[in-house]
Amino acid sequence: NTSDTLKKIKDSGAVTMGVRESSGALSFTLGDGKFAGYHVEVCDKVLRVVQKQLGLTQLTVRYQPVTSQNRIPLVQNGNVDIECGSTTNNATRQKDVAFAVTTFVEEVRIAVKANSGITSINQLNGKTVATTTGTTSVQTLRRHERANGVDFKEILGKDHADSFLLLESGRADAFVMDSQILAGAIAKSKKPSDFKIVGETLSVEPIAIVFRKDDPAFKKAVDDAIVGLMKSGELAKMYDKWFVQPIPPTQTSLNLPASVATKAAWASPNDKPMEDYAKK
Amino acid sequence: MNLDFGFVTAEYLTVFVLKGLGFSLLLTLVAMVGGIALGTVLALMRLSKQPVLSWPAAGYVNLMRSVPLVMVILWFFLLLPSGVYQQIGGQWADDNKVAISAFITFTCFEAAYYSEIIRAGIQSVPQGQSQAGAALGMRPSQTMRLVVLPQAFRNMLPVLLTQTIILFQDTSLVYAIGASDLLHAFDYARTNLGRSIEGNLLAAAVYFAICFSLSLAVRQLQKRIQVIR
Amino acid sequence: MIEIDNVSKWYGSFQVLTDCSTTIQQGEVVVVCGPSGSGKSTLIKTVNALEPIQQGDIRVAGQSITAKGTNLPQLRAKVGMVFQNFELFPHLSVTENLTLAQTNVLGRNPTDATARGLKMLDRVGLLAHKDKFPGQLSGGQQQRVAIARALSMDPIAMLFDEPTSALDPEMVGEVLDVMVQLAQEGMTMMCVTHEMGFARKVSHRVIFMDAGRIVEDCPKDDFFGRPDARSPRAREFLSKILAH
Amino acid sequence: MIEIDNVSKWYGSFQVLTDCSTTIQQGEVVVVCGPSGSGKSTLIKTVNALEPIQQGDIRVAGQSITAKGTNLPQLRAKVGMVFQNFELFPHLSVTENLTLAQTNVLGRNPTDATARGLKMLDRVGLLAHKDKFPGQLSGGQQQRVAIARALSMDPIAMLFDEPTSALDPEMVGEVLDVMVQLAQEGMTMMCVTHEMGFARKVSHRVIFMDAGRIVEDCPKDDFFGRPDARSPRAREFLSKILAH
Amino acid sequence: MSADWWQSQRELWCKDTVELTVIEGCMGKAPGVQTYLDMLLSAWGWTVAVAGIGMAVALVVGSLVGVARTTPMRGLVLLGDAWTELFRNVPLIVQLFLWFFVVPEFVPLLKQAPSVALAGVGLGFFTSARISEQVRAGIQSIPKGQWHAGLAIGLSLPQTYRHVLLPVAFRVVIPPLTSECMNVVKNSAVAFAVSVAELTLIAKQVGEETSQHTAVYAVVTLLYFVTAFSVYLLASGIAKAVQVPGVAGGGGR
Ligand SMILES: Nc1ncnc2c1ncn2[C@@H]1O[C@H](COP(=O)(O)OP(=O)(O)OP(=O)(O)O)[C@@H](O)[C@H]1O
Ligand SMILES: Nc1ncnc2c1ncn2[C@@H]1O[C@H](COP(=O)(O)OP(=O)(O)OP(=O)(O)O)[C@@H](O)[C@H]1O
Ligand SMILES: [Mg+2]
Ligand SMILES: [Mg+2]
Repeated sequence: NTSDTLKKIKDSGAVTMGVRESSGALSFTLGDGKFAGYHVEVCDKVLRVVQKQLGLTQLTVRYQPVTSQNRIPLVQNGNVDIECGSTTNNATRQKDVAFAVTTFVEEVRIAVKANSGITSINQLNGKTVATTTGTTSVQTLRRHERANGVDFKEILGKDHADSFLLLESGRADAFVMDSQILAGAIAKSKKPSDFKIVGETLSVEPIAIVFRKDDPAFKKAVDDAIVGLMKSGELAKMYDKWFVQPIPPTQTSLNLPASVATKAAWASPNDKPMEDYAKK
Repeated sequence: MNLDFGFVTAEYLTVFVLKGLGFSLLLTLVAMVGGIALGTVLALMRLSKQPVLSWPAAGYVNLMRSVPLVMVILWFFLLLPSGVYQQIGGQWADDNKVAISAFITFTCFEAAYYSEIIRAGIQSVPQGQSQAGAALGMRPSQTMRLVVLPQAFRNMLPVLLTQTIILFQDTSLVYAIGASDLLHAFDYARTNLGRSIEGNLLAAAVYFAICFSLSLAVRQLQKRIQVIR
Repeated sequence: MIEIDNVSKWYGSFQVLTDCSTTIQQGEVVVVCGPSGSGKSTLIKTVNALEPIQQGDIRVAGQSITAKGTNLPQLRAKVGMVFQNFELFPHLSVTENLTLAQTNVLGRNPTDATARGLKMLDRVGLLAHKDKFPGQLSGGQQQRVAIARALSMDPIAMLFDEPTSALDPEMVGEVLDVMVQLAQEGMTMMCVTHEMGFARKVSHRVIFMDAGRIVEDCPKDDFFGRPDARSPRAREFLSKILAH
Repeated sequence: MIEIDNVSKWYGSFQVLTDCSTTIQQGEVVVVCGPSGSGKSTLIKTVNALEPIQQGDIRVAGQSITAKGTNLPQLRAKVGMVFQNFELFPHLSVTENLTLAQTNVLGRNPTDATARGLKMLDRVGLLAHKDKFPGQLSGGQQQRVAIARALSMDPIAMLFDEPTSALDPEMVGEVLDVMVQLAQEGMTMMCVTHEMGFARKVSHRVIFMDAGRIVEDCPKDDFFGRPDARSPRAREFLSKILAH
Repeated sequence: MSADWWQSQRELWCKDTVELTVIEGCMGKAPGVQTYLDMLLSAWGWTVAVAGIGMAVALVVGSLVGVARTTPMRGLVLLGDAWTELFRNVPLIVQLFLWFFVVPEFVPLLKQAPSVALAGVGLGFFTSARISEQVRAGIQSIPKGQWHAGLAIGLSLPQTYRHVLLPVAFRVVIPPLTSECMNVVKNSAVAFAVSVAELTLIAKQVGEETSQHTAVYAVVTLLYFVTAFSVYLLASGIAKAVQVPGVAGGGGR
């Protein structure tokens, strides 16, 4: 059976971890094949547990950088065993892959220039709004337009850095994105005080670790390990390390304490998709 | 515009720029050697009078030339199942999937471009030359190997190298499968260090310096070849 | 030695050669002439099967070029050929030009091949140029090297396709001198040329072609000496070519 | 008509022409000959300033080609030139080749230009081919069209650079015939050619060049009739070229 | 293709991008309603627009620069050489970034310029460097005798270019220019980097929203192929139309 990941790991003594080059503090590269971030550390911890469980003296962890386009296919075709990036758990994806229990709940918000006077999405009618190609925020924005009858000029950046540059250079009046991405971009900018995150939460998205579907043994192993981290309070400490303390490579801090929703996910571990959050 | 190049440290240069440059050069080299070899085969197939050889070659070349390279890179990486790497080079290949996929993709893609250049090069050798070879009793394969190809390659060397400079720039597209090439080093400044403009200015300068030197070298070579002729 | 037997050839639907027949004896020198496009080059190239024929047959030293079992490369190696544009290999030095086919086709060892090649180079008076590249030689010199290259293969017959027509007038003489000497030594030769002086001096027979047919095939004395016995087309050609 | 006065020319550090001087009178026909690379083409091209000179001066109908104010295109339009490789414009029909410069340089209206062009085409015997493209004509025909093109501009003199050396031998005659006729009608002509028959028949003077210098410049009767008065280089050249 | 396949494509492309329900007729009719097919077609339009501007700029500028580099004027040659080296030795994606984010800092007017125009012009300049090489080679492949013939009948240098050299040179360079124009179509994919909502950008977005990256990329790859191949067919038609009788390959000798 191809989807017996535990057996595969045991046989080969190696596991391939899908990581992201630049997903804010969740998963990012330090260069030279090294990766770091909240989810990378969570996965590292989880894999140590798995190693112990399998009785392996040694476990080689290979990093495979993935992009939002290829992460799902790569997990499906076996090139990646466990993806530790910033993948939103939603119903469509659940058809293709499996998610671990939610470790982080993302809130989509708005970054603007501090002196712009904008404080809410409703002030953006007729303005240019930047967001990043290949993210769910584009959909969120579109929904908002339809629901509230407002009209944004959307402009899609190639990646978060470009989207932020659109805001910085004045080509866009706002940047709508996951708040941890916004916080990271602002923290790394030359003058963080020029920007601020404002307005209501536009959408709430559970972010989780991904692996192959129909592999209950592996899912159980991963989930148990994570739940262990939640229960022991270790996960909260790790969160603090990445989202509140200064982090590499720039040694700036995001100043983003755990949200109510994130804490709730830790309190009652679950792998519910995004759609279930919206219903509330 | 206030610029801040503070991120350009010795560590940044070695870990990112040199490593990336190394990969870009390696990929260029592999794709050049492999592409020219495969391109020669394709060119010979295309010039063959046998439709069973010329048609598939023409189809392959036209297909590759009509699809963006990024798409080809994505397709090769997605469609090559993980088991294949084990077949190619065992553990080592498994550890270097991205690089191997890039090597294979670029070789196959560039072969289409090289084959067009090589075809033109072969056609630039006057027919009298192959007739002279045949008249001396050489078999067609000997004539091709000893008479036509050496001249063809000499004639097209500058064009082949110019295509290789383009190839070097194209290696930046491996970002699509998460490989770390030279451009990635500057992209890192953009995406992870918050220095977009500086990163791109640096990229422009470094690429220009490298490619311009190469193109000067090619021009020098071209002059030398013209003298021999 | 060379028997051309009712040969016809087509390029697609266009007939280039129509029922051409002639025989060249050992030691005979035959000049082929005729207007441009009349099929002279094509005919001479059919002799060593550089151009395939669709009808008729050609035998060289008794061996048919159309027979199934014939080893064409081997047969070609026995027949030397000299081209209008020399066709030396520009990427090889003079010596390498002379030895390439000897080593690769006849399987001679490099020492023997070089010895043989240089002997022939000396014969055409160019030994001093053995290390040069073709591009560094004048046209006349290149053509003499081309003759030496063909002779290095110890051919039983030589074919010439307008060997002097790409040369500066001053250099025509030096190439013709070499050809005259070859003829006088008894080489079997078939030469496409418009050098009527050469034809008069050393040829035994002249073939005149027009529109793919052999219109005249007669001893040279008849060809030049009895114009009234010639066809109108041949007479017209001769008068044009000898006029200026 | 054409005064060439102490002309020297260099390609980089290589001197192609050294102190060349001669004068061509109205109605005079001068043949220039000499070995390959001796500078014949270069010299003739300096006359209409296609090749710039670094020293000396050339005057055409009294007008200096080196003087600041000279309108070179206008001057060139007055001097017809015929090239070895014809140089018809391959993308234009025969008629368009004939009228292009008339309309664009002389400002003639298309009707006049066509009339004049076709008259000249008729003169070289090719009126029937007026709508063809150059690629569809034989070499001899192309060269005759090239002459007609030059004549359509009503030139005061004509320059020829080896007009027959790229032609099949059979076609040389038809081009020479046109040139002979031109000469006999009194056109001023400067011809680089190795057709000694033509030189004997219609030229007034022969210039012999070697290594960028004018070595001989004498009436044709002297050139051909008194070999002992010639320089050794010219004698050698003549003997080589007339030998075969 | 099987009925299943069509059904799955319908479910992918005919969905409303907000409600995610399949719409009758596959395209949004009510104002503000948009299906993924609508998005795809509009993206194809942007791709064609960027490629079209790119080709126009590349052909015009590339030809001018190529011609300049063959003239006897030293200054023009140097300028042309500099242009060519500058634009061909920096990766396209970096050039577009500079046009979009850096140059406007110095030429504020460009901040108002739409992304499509910037991307098209940037792509055009990049390609013009390559075209200038081909045009130059094409002109230089014309025998020197043709220049001389043009000048000798009294044409001025510009007239010689106009009537003698360029008509032949362009026929000679049609095949490599065709290749370059196909490259423009393919390279237009890079325009997504400067926020033009063309095929590559939309592929990324739709793939993300529908989680059907493979199916989306297949369709987008096909659209690129069709676009590039149309350019090829068009160019072949032009080549045939301008072919001169009696000249092999449509020009030169
Ligand atoms: N590959 C070819 N395809 C079609 N026609 C050809 C080909 N080669 C030669 N021909 C035609 O065959 C005819 C004979 O050509 P060939 O070269 O034998 O003439 P030739 O007598 O040698 O002329 P020349 O004196 O110009 O060398 C010509 O009409 C020529 O156009
Ligand atoms: N563009 C050039 N650059 C350098 N040298 C040149 C150039 N053109 C001609 N030459 C050299 O100038 C010399 C004279 O050339 P030119 O063409 O005038 O000779 P020619 O007498 O016409 O010879 P031919 O009979 O072969 O036509 C030759 O040695 C030639 O190599
Ligand atoms: Mg011939
Ligand atoms: Mg000359």
